[in-house]
Amino acid sequence: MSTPAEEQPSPLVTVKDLNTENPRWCAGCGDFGIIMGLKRFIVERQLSPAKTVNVSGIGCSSRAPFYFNTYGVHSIHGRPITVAMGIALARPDLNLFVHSGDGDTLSIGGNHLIHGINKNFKCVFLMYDNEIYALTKNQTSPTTRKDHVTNTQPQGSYLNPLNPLSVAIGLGASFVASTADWIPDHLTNTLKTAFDHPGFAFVHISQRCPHFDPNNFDHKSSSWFSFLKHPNGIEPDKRLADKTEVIDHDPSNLAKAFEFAAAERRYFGLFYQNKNKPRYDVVMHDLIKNAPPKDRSKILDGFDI
Amino acid sequence: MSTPAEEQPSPLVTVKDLNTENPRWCAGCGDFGIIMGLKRFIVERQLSPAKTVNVSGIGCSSRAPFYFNTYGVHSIHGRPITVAMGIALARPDLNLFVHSGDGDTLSIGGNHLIHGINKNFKCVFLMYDNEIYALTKNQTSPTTRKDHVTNTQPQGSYLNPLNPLSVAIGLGASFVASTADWIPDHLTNTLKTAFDHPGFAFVHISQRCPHFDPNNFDHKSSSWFSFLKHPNGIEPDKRLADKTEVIDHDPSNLAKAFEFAAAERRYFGLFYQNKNKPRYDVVMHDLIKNAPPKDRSKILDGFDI
Amino acid sequence: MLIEKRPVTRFELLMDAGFGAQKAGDILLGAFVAMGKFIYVEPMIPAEISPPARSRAALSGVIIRLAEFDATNIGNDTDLILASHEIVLDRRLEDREYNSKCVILLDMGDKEINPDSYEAVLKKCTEQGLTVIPFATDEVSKNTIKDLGGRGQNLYYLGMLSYIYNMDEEMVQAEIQKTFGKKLKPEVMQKNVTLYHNGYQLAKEKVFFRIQVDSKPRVGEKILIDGNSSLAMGLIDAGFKLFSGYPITPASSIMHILAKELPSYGGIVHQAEDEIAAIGAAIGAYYGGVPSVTCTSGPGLSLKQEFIGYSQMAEIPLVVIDVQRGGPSTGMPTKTEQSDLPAVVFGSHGDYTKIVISVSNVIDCFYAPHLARYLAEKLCLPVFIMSDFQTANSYKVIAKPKAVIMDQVDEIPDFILERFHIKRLPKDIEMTRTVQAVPGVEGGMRRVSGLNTDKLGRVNYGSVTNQQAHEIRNEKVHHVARALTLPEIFGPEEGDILIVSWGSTRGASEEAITLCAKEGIKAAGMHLRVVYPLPLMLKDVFSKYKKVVTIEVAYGDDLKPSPLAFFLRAHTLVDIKPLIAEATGRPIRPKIILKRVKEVLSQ
Amino acid sequence: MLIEKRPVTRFELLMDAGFGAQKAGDILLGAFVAMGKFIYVEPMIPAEISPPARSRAALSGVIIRLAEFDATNIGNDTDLILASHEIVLDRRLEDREYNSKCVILLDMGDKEINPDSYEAVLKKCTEQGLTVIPFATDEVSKNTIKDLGGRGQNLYYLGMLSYIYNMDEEMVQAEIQKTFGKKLKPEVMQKNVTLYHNGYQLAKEKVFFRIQVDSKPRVGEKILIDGNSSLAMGLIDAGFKLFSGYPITPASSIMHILAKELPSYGGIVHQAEDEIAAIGAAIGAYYGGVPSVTCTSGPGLSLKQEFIGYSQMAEIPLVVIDVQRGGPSTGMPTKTEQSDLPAVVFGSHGDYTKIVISVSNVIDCFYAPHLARYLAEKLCLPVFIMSDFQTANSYKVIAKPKAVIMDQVDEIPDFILERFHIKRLPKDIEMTRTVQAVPGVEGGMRRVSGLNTDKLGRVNYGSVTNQQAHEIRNEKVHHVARALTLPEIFGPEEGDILIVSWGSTRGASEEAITLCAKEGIKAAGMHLRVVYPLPLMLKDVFSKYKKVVTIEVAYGDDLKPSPLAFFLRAHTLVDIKPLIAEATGRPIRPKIILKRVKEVLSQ
Ligand SMILES: Cc1ncc(C[n+]2csc(CCOP(=O)(O)OP(=O)(O)O)c2C)c(N)n1
Ligand SMILES: Cc1ncc(C[n+]2csc(CCOP(=O)(O)OP(=O)(O)O)c2C)c(N)n1
Ligand code: SF4
Ligand code: SF4
Ligand SMILES: [Mg+2]
Ligand SMILES: [Mg+2]
Repeated sequence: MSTPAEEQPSPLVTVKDLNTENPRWCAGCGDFGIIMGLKRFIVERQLSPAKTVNVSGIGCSSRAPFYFNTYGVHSIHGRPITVAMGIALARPDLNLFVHSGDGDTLSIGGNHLIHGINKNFKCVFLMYDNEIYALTKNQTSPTTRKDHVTNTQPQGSYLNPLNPLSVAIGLGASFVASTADWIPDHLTNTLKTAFDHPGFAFVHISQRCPHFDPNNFDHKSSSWFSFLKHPNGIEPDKRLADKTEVIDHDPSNLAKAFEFAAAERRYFGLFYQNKNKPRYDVVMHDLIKNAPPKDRSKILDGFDI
Repeated sequence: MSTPAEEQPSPLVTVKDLNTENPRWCAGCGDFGIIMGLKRFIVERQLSPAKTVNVSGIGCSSRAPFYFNTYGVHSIHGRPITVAMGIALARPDLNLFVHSGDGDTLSIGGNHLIHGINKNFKCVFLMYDNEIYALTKNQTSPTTRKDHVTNTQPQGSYLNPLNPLSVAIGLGASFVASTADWIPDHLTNTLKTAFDHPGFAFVHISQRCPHFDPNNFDHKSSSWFSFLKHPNGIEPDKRLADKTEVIDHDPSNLAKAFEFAAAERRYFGLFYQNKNKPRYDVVMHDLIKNAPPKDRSKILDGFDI
Repeated sequence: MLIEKRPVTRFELLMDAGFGAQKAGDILLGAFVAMGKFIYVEPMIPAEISPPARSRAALSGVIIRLAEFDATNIGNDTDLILASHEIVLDRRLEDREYNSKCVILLDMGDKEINPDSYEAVLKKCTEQGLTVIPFATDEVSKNTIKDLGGRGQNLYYLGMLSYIYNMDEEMVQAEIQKTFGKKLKPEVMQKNVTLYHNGYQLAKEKVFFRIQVDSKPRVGEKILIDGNSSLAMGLIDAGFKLFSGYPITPASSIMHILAKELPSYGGIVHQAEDEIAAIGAAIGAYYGGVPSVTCTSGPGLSLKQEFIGYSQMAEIPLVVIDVQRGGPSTGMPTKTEQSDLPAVVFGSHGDYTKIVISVSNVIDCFYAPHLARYLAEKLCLPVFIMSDFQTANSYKVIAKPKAVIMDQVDEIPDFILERFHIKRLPKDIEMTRTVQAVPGVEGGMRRVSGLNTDKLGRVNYGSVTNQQAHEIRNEKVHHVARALTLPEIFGPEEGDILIVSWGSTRGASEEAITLCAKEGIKAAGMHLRVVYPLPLMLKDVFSKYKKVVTIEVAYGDDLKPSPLAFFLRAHTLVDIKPLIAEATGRPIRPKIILKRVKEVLSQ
Repeated sequence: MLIEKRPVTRFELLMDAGFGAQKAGDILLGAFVAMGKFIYVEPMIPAEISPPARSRAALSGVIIRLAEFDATNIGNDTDLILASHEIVLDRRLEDREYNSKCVILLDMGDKEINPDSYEAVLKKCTEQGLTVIPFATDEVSKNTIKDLGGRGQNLYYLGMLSYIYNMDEEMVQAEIQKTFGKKLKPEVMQKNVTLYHNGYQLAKEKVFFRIQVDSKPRVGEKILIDGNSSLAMGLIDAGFKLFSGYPITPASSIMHILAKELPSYGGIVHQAEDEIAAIGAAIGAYYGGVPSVTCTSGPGLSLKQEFIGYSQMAEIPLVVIDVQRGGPSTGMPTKTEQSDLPAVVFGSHGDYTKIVISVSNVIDCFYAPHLARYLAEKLCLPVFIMSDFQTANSYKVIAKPKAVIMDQVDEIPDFILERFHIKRLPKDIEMTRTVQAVPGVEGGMRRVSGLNTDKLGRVNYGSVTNQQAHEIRNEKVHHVARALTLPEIFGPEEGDILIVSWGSTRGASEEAITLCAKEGIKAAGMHLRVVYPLPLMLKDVFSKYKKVVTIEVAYGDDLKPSPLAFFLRAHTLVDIKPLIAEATGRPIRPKIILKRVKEVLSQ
């Protein structure tokens, strides 16, 4: 097992450097926009690809790590947060992005979301929310809108969907933002703010799945959503800034954040941020710093009789 | 596999009828108070023991079903909600109580809590919160208070605990109440209100574990908590009503409920209730009612060529 | 003009995903069936929804085996391939399932922009001695396809194939009508029909041979069905009232069918939040007395293991379906394999009991649920039904199986028991706990647990009680072992070699035995339907053959026997090695079995 | 006065949970060790925290085996039992581990209120021919105990035992001081010492015999350690830097120890939200290049299966510890068993690769982590360390093992490889993917997956690639099979019977072989430390014995071989049956092995 060599100054990173193969997504899939947004951010910030790890679960969206020429772990369904947790503890020097679909995050992976949020370890968590199980061919996910017909709920999805934003806030998330695959500037800005957040940055991304649900997300109109705006928040998307409602919201206001999150209307922007929530990864490394070092050659001395 | 006989009129049920063996709990354990509270309710309401099922996971608290002379499923760690879900779908005629510790509910069982709450199937969910893993001998649970020393976090528990009440509200629970093992009237009244709720009734119960954490929950004083009160809520405990702060709170007010839940101070009472949230169990049975009945003898006719 | 008549012919249509290859196949087979033919169809499905066109990953298609007799498997080698471009062709050639005389119709439409790539693939074909007939869609049709937003090429290919297979144009057009019927606007429909016709004409010009397919009247009431549909309908017929699952390929379609059908039969399909929740709900429902089933594939099987052990400890009946796919881990979700057997038999921790049934064809699929429910309720333990990608997705025409309409398990008809080579179980079977009532029964109140308990259901950690409970549980499985009769045997009762199979390899084995017989080889086949426990007479039967081998779509090598071989070795102490043990994602072919038999016998 | 001197003696102190039986045992053994004795101690732990006093479930106690030689197991039958009341005694008698000459000291304190119950148990004792010495705590001491809030009875019993075992009062008092030292207020301490003294006096009056225990000086640097502590410290010594677990009995104490120790050695203990999260984090950390381990018992093992298969598919090294307990399902959490072997070898779906090491004593526990890490990193697959309740919780005095301070796996010393009977692996081992760098390495960027991939790590569903990847993965395991040398053998190299063991039964087997030799029986033992894969020479070795059998704390019967027997049968085709295969929750005893050997040889 080789350990990392000393960091070498790498040449300037371009989007092209970050590309690998042609993604195996349908034409028009929102996933393209999301990975492009992240690539743009990596290039903008000149993150070292060798020090970047993309972790994912299983799903159309979870193929994302294959399409970044960085390190990557395409793990198992619903469990990317657990793997990311281990990486965060083992290698605090790395840039950590977690990619997960709505099924991956909120159905099978719900428990790890709870504890990733609570442990608040440093990573950017991208929830690709196409409101459907796509890779397994069109089943109801926890975020599928009521009455939408799917293969498992052919009479129209039976329940009101879970709201990922109010769930995250209820769980005590330190960073909750929302954006969409088709507003590239806002997406990249959101990732930027998320990356700078000291802790678990929950980024919800509305994602189009033209293959199974072409009518979801009217990306040509912006009447159905508003941007949340604040000096400590995320700028409304430039292209849409004048056409779209913009609302002032202070992301330190938890109660207000919960209200926006729980509302019927969609908001894009920064709902909530608390930079002071303790970080488990930091706590664990502090424990090491504060523990009296012991001599490995005397390891069994404590059992002497 | 024998199927249930026609319901027969049973004689009056007493607490004694409900007893089985001597519980294998430590003297002074709060679990005694909780099962007594539930037995009192069963007797008060004269629920048929043969039509009552207690379901649990694993933990000291999860032994509860053994101590009720009703039907019971002592299942596996973290999964009682899944079993209860099946019972609710299969047998809507039964009275369903789910017993689960803080580790069982919020650590390993977190995902099922999310979906139990979202599916909103009818049951009373009792979360026995002793803020510790007791049965496995004193490890930090998601609700263990920060800095409390345990076997797994011997330097004092590292993080702020998860708050079960704001988590439940964030998840969109239709019923969220809180009580404690040592206020029997309030406990029984809470269970009564919960039982009458049409959906998943999340009842959080502060529970003493004198064996591992004798100093938690100062049950002799009531200065550290308040009762929430409302005509549609739960009466403050009679014994403590005058000694304890009582606050008016309308359980239909979600924003306020979230504020009380997220506060530092503890509140006992009904935080939130919404009787109109759709119930998955009802939806599923309606599907059957509304489906055109088909002839079993022609089952393969759809494949004719 | 060459008109060939072959007793068995197999052909393939290969296209990019999302362009309707399987749809074209369905129309074609509808027509063949109308002509009284036997067919066996295997779809090829990519593991992604629409991988980029012209990539190897995009291969999507259909293999159709056409036969004069009731074909039990997808057969040997392909005689004809129609490929929409060189990359899907190249990808498929990798599997080496073509006949030396195989004819390839290759659409050259993309050649202009990819001359080198075409060149390379054509060279490969020549090297392999394959006949390539290059063709190009005519310009008019190309424009029509453009008009249709890129759709319709499949109808064109369909036209070509129906010329080659000498089919009646009218009849195929009727099938097209039947398939698209109300879904398409009349003008779109017309365009599709024109494309079909143009394809037919093109083939007429380009292809130098036709294959003679006689038409004869169909006999009896027939259905066309795939394994998963058959299993789904079998579950309803067997009286299951709750299906609890979580989507996963290739198990999902069972849930899709039942989601539509089950409410009409008074049942519920529960899509749980994950596989653990799915099995938990099935257990809860069965504890409530309602016949319940959970269904999954590899990764989900692993997640269910804790609850599987629980159900047998708590003595709650349970049926678990595992539709196997390529493993390990995420593996190859849309490929076939038979490697889950060890995990099904041994996957939950500790010494736990279970029964394992396998299905080898669509009829097994229909009746396995009845047996599974019978055993689960009689023994109060988990019963597995093991299928695999191949059985689940392949479809064929069969005489319509008889509905049983089972309500109580004791109603299970003898013909089902016989099909699975098992006798009825003794009436009373001892349980670890005396009382076994269902909620609602007055006086039957009981608590179940995964902890060891005494006969009265009280938690107990005594050495004697624990050992006794183990004995009682294991004795349940032994009841089944003793009830198992001689498994199905093809061929002679003694001979040079016995080929043991289970699951989807049955058809290939049976056909291979016929091939062997034709060549005078004394080979027999034994097909196991109940794979755990194993019947008690196996060692005796094996002793009648000089060699005993297995065929498995699972990995095995000299140091590690493949799963079935491993189990049979421990059970019989006979030196059983796999004849074929390969995890290629592809079904085993009769002719390869024949070849390996010859090799092994000449050693 | 009868003074007995016995080479081996075993005694038990039985009390209600929560009253300090194990603490008393610890003090006693401290004193024995100071006297230069060898001891082997097994605590008895209820599965609940404090079940009601005077219930069978409340039994909590300690078994101490005292020997002049280095005892390798808890031995045969108990010679003396001191029980605080009749119910714990009765519960324990159920296990039938007493000697026919066993003396029982029974506290009659509760008799007055439970005369019938006492009567019944005493009658049982008489029927079994056991000598009962009834006694009652003197009134003064009773009052002292009342003053101490019910505590202190254990010190009283300690006094009795130290009289019987002829120990120096002063010395024992020094041990009491050492144990409670600063924790108790001086006056409380004084009361405890008085209780001790009073117990000593009572025994002097009541007990008609003493057992002569000579004192001799201790030789060398010694430690007293249990299996879980040893494993924990071994993990640190082997260089593990991340421990990721979820509490479960009997694995938890490894996490407890490391939570205290690991930060001082630069490592982290991560308590995850569940077992799946625990293994996921270990995999993530090892992908990051940090040696990581996850640890669990039965139910947790089942939950980890999906990720276990993933780690070998993604070729991420991983070490998994399974401390077995009574199964299946929740089973008997505080009892010993060896039934997880099948689930460890076969539990994840599909054909997956793994290596399985077992530990038989505290020294194995200390060095197994080094071997596990070596194999995991060389082969990039999961390596299991299997322990069990008995090995985990029993403790003994041993010469202090040498610290290795392993940083890189190639530093693994030969003596560890030899201990586990394995040779060093070849330097280069083929992986399914060419690049295997750790994040941070420029130019080594790679994506890992549970999907099948080609050598460059690209997702691939081709038949050839998939089969090749299977071959490469399996070849890793075959490297180990070929590296395994002849396992440890006790006794003659050929003979009438060979007893094969693994894990915690080693000590009993070794001792049984000595017993057999004394009686002139040609019996030998073979102990397996690496249990998967199996070494290649086994069949040859087995052929040198007329019979080959196994001993296993696991269920087996005529129709179902116990796990090890099952694996050995498939591997060697030798008709191996278990000599002992019982899931009683109790360790196997040397003398029972001897008895069974005689029976089997006389058949
Ligand atoms: C344990 C397990 N269960 C089920 C599956 C099948 N599966 C693969 S992806 C997926 C859900 C995909 O939905 P989502 O996470 O929303 O991702 P999307 O495809 O929509 O991007 C499922 C159920 C699996 N791979 N593993
Ligand atoms: C899958 C699994 N993991 C771990 C355990 C061990 N275990 C038993 S109870 C328990 C936690 C108990 O804590 P809690 O749920 O709070 O219940 P309490 O004992 O405090 O009432 C754990 C971790 C188990 N039985 N099964
Ligand atoms: S199915 Fe939907 S989510 Fe998946 S690749 Fe296609 S468009 Fe994207
Ligand atoms: S350990 Fe705590 S929770 Fe468990 S029985 Fe004792 S007091 Fe109750
Ligand atoms: Mg999705
Ligand atoms: Mg608890």
